[in-house]
Amino acid sequence: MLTAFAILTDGLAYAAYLFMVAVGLTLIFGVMKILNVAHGSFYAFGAYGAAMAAGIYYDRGLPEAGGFLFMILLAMAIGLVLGLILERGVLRFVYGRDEVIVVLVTYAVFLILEDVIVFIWGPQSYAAYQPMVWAGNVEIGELVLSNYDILLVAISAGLALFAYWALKFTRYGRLLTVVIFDRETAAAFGINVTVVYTVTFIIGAMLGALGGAMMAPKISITLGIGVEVIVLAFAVVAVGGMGSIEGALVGALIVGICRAAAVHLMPQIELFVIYAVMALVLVFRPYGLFTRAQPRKI
Amino acid sequence: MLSRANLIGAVLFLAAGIIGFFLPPWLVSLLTIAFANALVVLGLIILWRAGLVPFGQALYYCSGAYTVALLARWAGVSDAFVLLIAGGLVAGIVAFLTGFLLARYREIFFAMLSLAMSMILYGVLVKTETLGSTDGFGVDPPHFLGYAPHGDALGFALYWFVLVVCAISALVIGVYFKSVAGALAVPIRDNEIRVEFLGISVTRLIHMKLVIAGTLAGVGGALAAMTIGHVDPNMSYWTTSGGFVFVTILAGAGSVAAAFVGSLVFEIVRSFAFAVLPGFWQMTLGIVLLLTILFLPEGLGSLATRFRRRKPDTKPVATS
Amino acid sequence: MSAILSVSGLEKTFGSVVAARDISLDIPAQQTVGVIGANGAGKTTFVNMITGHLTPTKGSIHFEGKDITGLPSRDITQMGISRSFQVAQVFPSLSVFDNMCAATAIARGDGRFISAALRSVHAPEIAADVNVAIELFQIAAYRDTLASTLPQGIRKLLDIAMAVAGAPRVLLLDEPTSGISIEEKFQLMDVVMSALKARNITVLFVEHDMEIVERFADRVLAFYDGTVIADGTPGETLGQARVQELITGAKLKLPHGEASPHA
Amino acid sequence: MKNYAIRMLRSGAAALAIAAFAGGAAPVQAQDAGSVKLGLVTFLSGPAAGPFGVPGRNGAEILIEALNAGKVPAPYNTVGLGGLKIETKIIDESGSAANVVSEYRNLVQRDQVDAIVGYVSSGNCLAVTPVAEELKALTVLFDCGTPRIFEEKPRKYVFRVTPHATQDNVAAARYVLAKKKNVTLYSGINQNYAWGQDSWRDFVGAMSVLAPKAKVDKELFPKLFAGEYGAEISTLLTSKSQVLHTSFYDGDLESFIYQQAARGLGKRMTILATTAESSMKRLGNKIPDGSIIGARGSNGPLARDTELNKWFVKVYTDRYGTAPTYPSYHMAQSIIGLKAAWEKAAKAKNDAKPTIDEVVAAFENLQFEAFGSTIKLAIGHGHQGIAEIAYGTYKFNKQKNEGEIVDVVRFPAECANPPADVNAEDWIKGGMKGAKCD
Repeated sequence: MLTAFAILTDGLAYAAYLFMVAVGLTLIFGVMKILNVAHGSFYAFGAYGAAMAAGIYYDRGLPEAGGFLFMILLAMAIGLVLGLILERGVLRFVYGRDEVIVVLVTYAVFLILEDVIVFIWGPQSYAAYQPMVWAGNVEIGELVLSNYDILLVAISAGLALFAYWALKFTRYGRLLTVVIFDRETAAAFGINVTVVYTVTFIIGAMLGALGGAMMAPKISITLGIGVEVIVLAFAVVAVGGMGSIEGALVGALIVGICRAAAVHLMPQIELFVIYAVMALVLVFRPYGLFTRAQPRKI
Repeated sequence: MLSRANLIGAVLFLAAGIIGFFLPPWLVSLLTIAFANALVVLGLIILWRAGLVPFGQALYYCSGAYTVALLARWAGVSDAFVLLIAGGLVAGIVAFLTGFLLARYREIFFAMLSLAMSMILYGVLVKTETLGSTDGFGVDPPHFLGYAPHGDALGFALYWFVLVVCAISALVIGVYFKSVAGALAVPIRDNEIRVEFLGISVTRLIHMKLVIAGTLAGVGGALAAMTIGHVDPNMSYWTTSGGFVFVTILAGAGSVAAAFVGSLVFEIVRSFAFAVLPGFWQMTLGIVLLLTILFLPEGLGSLATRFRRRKPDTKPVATS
Repeated sequence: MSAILSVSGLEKTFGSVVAARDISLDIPAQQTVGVIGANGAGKTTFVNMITGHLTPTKGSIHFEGKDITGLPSRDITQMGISRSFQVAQVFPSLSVFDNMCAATAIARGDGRFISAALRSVHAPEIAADVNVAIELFQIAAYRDTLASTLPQGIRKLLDIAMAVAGAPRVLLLDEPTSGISIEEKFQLMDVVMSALKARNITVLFVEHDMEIVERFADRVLAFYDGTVIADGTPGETLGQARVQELITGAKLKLPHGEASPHA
Repeated sequence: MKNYAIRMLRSGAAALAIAAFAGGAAPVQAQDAGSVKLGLVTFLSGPAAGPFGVPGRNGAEILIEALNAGKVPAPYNTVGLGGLKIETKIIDESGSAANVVSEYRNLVQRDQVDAIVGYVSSGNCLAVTPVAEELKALTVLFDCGTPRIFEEKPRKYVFRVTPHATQDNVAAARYVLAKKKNVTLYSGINQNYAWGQDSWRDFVGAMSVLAPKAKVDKELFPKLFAGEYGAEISTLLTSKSQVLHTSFYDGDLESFIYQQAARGLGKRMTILATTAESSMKRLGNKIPDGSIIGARGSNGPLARDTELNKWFVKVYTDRYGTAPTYPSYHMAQSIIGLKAAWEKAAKAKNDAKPTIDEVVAAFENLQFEAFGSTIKLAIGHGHQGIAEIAYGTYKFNKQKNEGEIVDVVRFPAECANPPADVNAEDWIKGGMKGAKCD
C-alpha cells in the first residue's frame, strides 16, 4: 500500500517534470513540424538563467517568496530572446526543407549553444535550491513529500489546463489549432503563417526555459543537463503522439509512473524502462497514443 | 563492369594505399578511423536516398564492434577477416530482426523508433557488468591470416585492411545503387503508393535497405573496434548515431564516394577543432553543420557537380 | 467468352458510411468500360477495391477466375491489373525516362528481391522497352525532363504509361482527363486508347465528361449512392431517365451536350 | 558512370588538400632540447568538465607555472623537470573512445609530446592504455578509478600515482564501522555505470568482511546524470537502513543532496558520500550534520597539513578564488610524481635529459611526497600508487557559515589497499587478508 502510494506520488512528481519539458517540444512540432533538438538548450538556458536570478536575488537578502517568481521571469525572458533569435536568425531559412534536415539544423544549433553556455557561465556548476528549501515538506505516514514537488505537480496541471483553455477559447489558440490541423487551409484563410510560426517558436522556447527554471531548485546546474532532457522529452512526445498537448500530458504520466514503478519494484530495469515503454507504444501505435496517420488520398 | 568509374576508383584506392606509406602514423590512424566510419555513412546514404534517416544506426555499429570484442576476448578469435565477417553478420542479423518492425515506419517516427532501439541496447550494455559496463573493454590487435604486426606496421596493416574493405563495399554498393532495388530509393521517397501499385513491396525493399545499411554499420563497427582497440556502450548512444547522421548530411547522398569524402573531412575538421579550439569544438562542428545545410544542401558531394556544371563543354543537365 | 474480371456483392463501409454496396458485374476481356457518377457515388472506392487499395467489407472479386479479394495492391498488379490515378502519381524528382525505367524494371522483375538487387535498372532490355513505350504514348520529347516540371497532360500520360509498363490485362483509369483542358482531352484519350487497343488491354475508366464516355466506351456503368444504377452500352445507359436526372443532368442531349455538371 | 568517376577524383584531391592543410596547421614542433613537452588531457566540455576537468586543468596550470619559475617548496624547488621548462598542450577528453584514442595518437605522434598526464573517465583510461604501450609513450593517468588498468595486464609505460577506487570504499566501510558499531542494515545509491557499480560492490564486499551481520536493504542505481531522484528518495524513506552509501559526485551528488534535504532523508539515516569533499563548499548546510565525507584520498580539507599542501592551497585559492578539490590534487600529484621520477632518472645521468625508458625505470616503485600524503607506487608491478586515505564527519559551522570535517580518521595505505600481487576484487572477497591498519 505504502509502495503503491509512493509510486503514485513519485510518478506524478516525475510526470510533472516530464510534462514541463515536453509541452514546448510538442507544441513546436504540432505547429511547425519541427522536432527541436535545441529544446534541450532552452531547458539548460532556463536553468542557468534561474540560477543567475537566484544568485542576484538571494544575495540581496530579499524576501524568500519573491525569488522564485524572479527566477521564472528571468528564465522566460531568456527563452523569449533565444527563441526569437533562433527562429528569425536560423530556422526561417530552412522552412520547407526535409523534416529530418530541420532536425539536424536544430542539432547544430544545440551543439553551438552548448559551447555558448560555457562561454557565458563557465564550466562550474550552479545551484538555486532556495525555493525548494523555503517550500518545506509534509509528512504522510512514513513518507516525507517535498512541498516543492507538490507545487511542481500543481504548476504542471495548471499549465496543462491553461494550454487547453488557450487552444480552445482564445483567438490565437484557435488559430493555432487551424494551423496544426491543416496548414494549406490556414494559409488560404489568410492566416499569417509566418507570424504564427515565430510566436509559436517563442512560446515553445519560453516553455522549455520555464521547465529549466522549475527544475533548477532541485538540481545542480551543470554542463550537459540539456542532453539528458532532449531524449526524455522525445520519449514522452513519441509515446503521447507528436504535436499533441494532451498526448504530452498522458505520455508524461505513463512514463513517469512506469519509471517510478521500476525504481520501487524492479530497479534493475530503470535504466531503459523509458525507452522500452517508448518502443512498445510505437510498435502498437506507430504515431503515438494521440495522433493517427492521415491516410493519403489517391 | 570494368567501367571507367571503377577503374578510377581502383586507381584512387591504390593511391590512397600508397600515400599511406608517406603519411605520419597519426594521420594514417585518423584516415583508418575516418574510412571505417565512412562505411556506416555509406549505409545511411542508402537509407537517406529512400527518405529514411535513423537516429539509432549506432545500434548496428555497436553490435558489430561488440561482436568483434567478445569473439576476441571469449573465443580467442584473432583473425581480422573472421572478426570482420562475424561483426557484419551479427549486425546484419540484428538489422534483419529489427527490420520487421522498422520497415513499417517512416519519417520522424522511423527516426524515433530506431533511436529507442539503440538506447535499449545501450541500457543493457551499461547494466551488464561482465561486459565491462560503461568502461567497456579492450580488443587485442588482430592478426591477418597469420601475419601479426606490431606498432606502425599494425597501423599500416589496419589501414590497408580498412581500405580493401571500403573498396569492396564501394564497388558492391555502386552496383546496388544502379540496380532495380537500389534505384527504387528515390521512387520510394517520392511516392510510395505508386511503387506499390507498380507491383513491388515497399516494405520489403526498405527491409533490404535496412539489412544492407545495418551490415555496413556492423562492418564499420568491427573495423572501428579493431582500430581503436576498445569498445564501450557509448558506441550505441544516440549522440553516436547523431554524429553519423551529421557526416551523412555533410557528405550528401549523391554518390558512393561522398561517404568517404564526407567522413574524411569530418574527422579532419573534428581533430582540427580539438587541437586549435579545445574548448569550442562543439560550436565549430555545429557551425560547420549549419553552414553545410544552408549553403550546400546536397552536401560536399555536390561541390564536384557544381564545379563540373560550370564547364561549358559538358552537356547541360536537362532541368534543375 | 468468359469474364476477365467479375465482382459480386461488393460492399465497403467506413463506420456507418456506406461507400459501396451490392455491386455485382462481369467484364469480358478487351471491353472498354466507362464509369460515370457524381463525386462520392463510389466510383473511386470501386476502383480502389479492385486494385487492392481498399479491402471490401463484403463480396468477392475474381480476376481470370482467381479470387483476388483483399490481396495487397502489389500482388494484384503482378497478376495483371494496373491502374492510373485521378491525380497523376509519378516520381517528381526523376526524369520521364527514369520514371519509366523504374516501372518497367519492376514489371520485368520476378518478384525476388535478391535479383532486384543485382539487375541494373538501366539494363539494355529495359531501356529498349521504355523507348518503345514513350513513343507509343507520345511523351518521348520529354524523355529527360524531370516529372515535377511536366505539363499536366504529359504527366497524366506518364502515369498511364507507367501503369501499362507491367503489360496488364486489365487497366483501371481513374479520371484520366481530370485537370486537363477541354481541347486537350480528346487528344489525350486518343493517344491512350489507341495505345491500349494496340496491346489488347481491357479498360475500365472513370470519367465525368459524357462526350468522352460516349466516344471511347463500349459499355457504361452509372454509379449512384455507392451502387450501379445502370449498366449497358453508352446509348442505353446515358439514355436512361434516372441517369440523366441523377448524374448527367436532364438537359444533356447526345452527342453534343454540355460538359458534365460535376466537372 | 563518368560523372561518378570525375566526382570521385575531384573530391579525393580536395580531401587530400584539406588533409595537408590540417597537418600543416598543427605543425610538428621542433624538439627543443631546453624543454619538456607535456600533453594534458581532461574534460573541457560536458558534464565532467566542471567537477573534474577544469579543477584538474587549473591544478596543472598553477603547478606547472610555479615549477617553471622554480617556486614550488622543497623538495620540488628545481625548475621544471630536471631544469627543463615544461611546455603543455591541453586537449579535451570529450567524445567517443575513437576520438580519445585518435587525439592520444595525435599528441604522441603529431605533437611529439614527451609524456602525457590525463584522463578522468575509466573507460578512456582503459582505451588509451594499450595504445600507450604500443607507442611506448609515458602516460600518467590522473583521476580514473578502475583497478582494471593494472590488473588485466602488467604495463610498462602507463602509471597511476592516484590510488584506485577500491581504497575509497574499503576505508569508507572501516570508518562507518568505527563510528557506528551497531550497523545492521544499510543501503546504497550509486550511478548506473562502471564507477557506481564498482564502488558499491567494493563497499558491500568490505562490509560483509568487517560486519558480516549487517545486511543490505535497498540497492539503487539511477541513470548517470539523471538529476531527478524523487522515487529513489521515497524508496529510501521507507527503509530502516542506518547508513546510505553513495559514490555520486558533483552534479548528481548535489542534486541528490538538495532533494533529500527537502525531504529530510538525512534525519533518518547517515549519508556516507565517498567523494563529497569536492562539493562541500557549494552544498553548505544542505549536507546533514553527521554525514561521512570522503575525498578520494588525503586531499582538500582531509589532507595532512604539510608545507607543500599549504602552498598548494594558497596559490590555488589566490588564483581561482576557491580551494582546490581532489581532482586538482590528483592532477598535481601526478605531475609531481612524474617530476620525481624524471629527476631521479636525470640524477643517475648527471642531470642530462633522461630517455623515456630511463624515466619509466625510475618511476617504477617510486615513493614520493605528494600534497596531501606520501604516495608509494607499491602495487600493479610498481605502477599503481597507494596512499593514506582519510574520512571524516561533516559538521556545519554556523558562525563561519561553512562546513567543517571533524573526527578525521586516517587509514594507512596498506589498510585500504590490496597487497602487491592480489587483485582488488579477489582481495576483498578473500577477507582482505594482509591489511595493515596500525
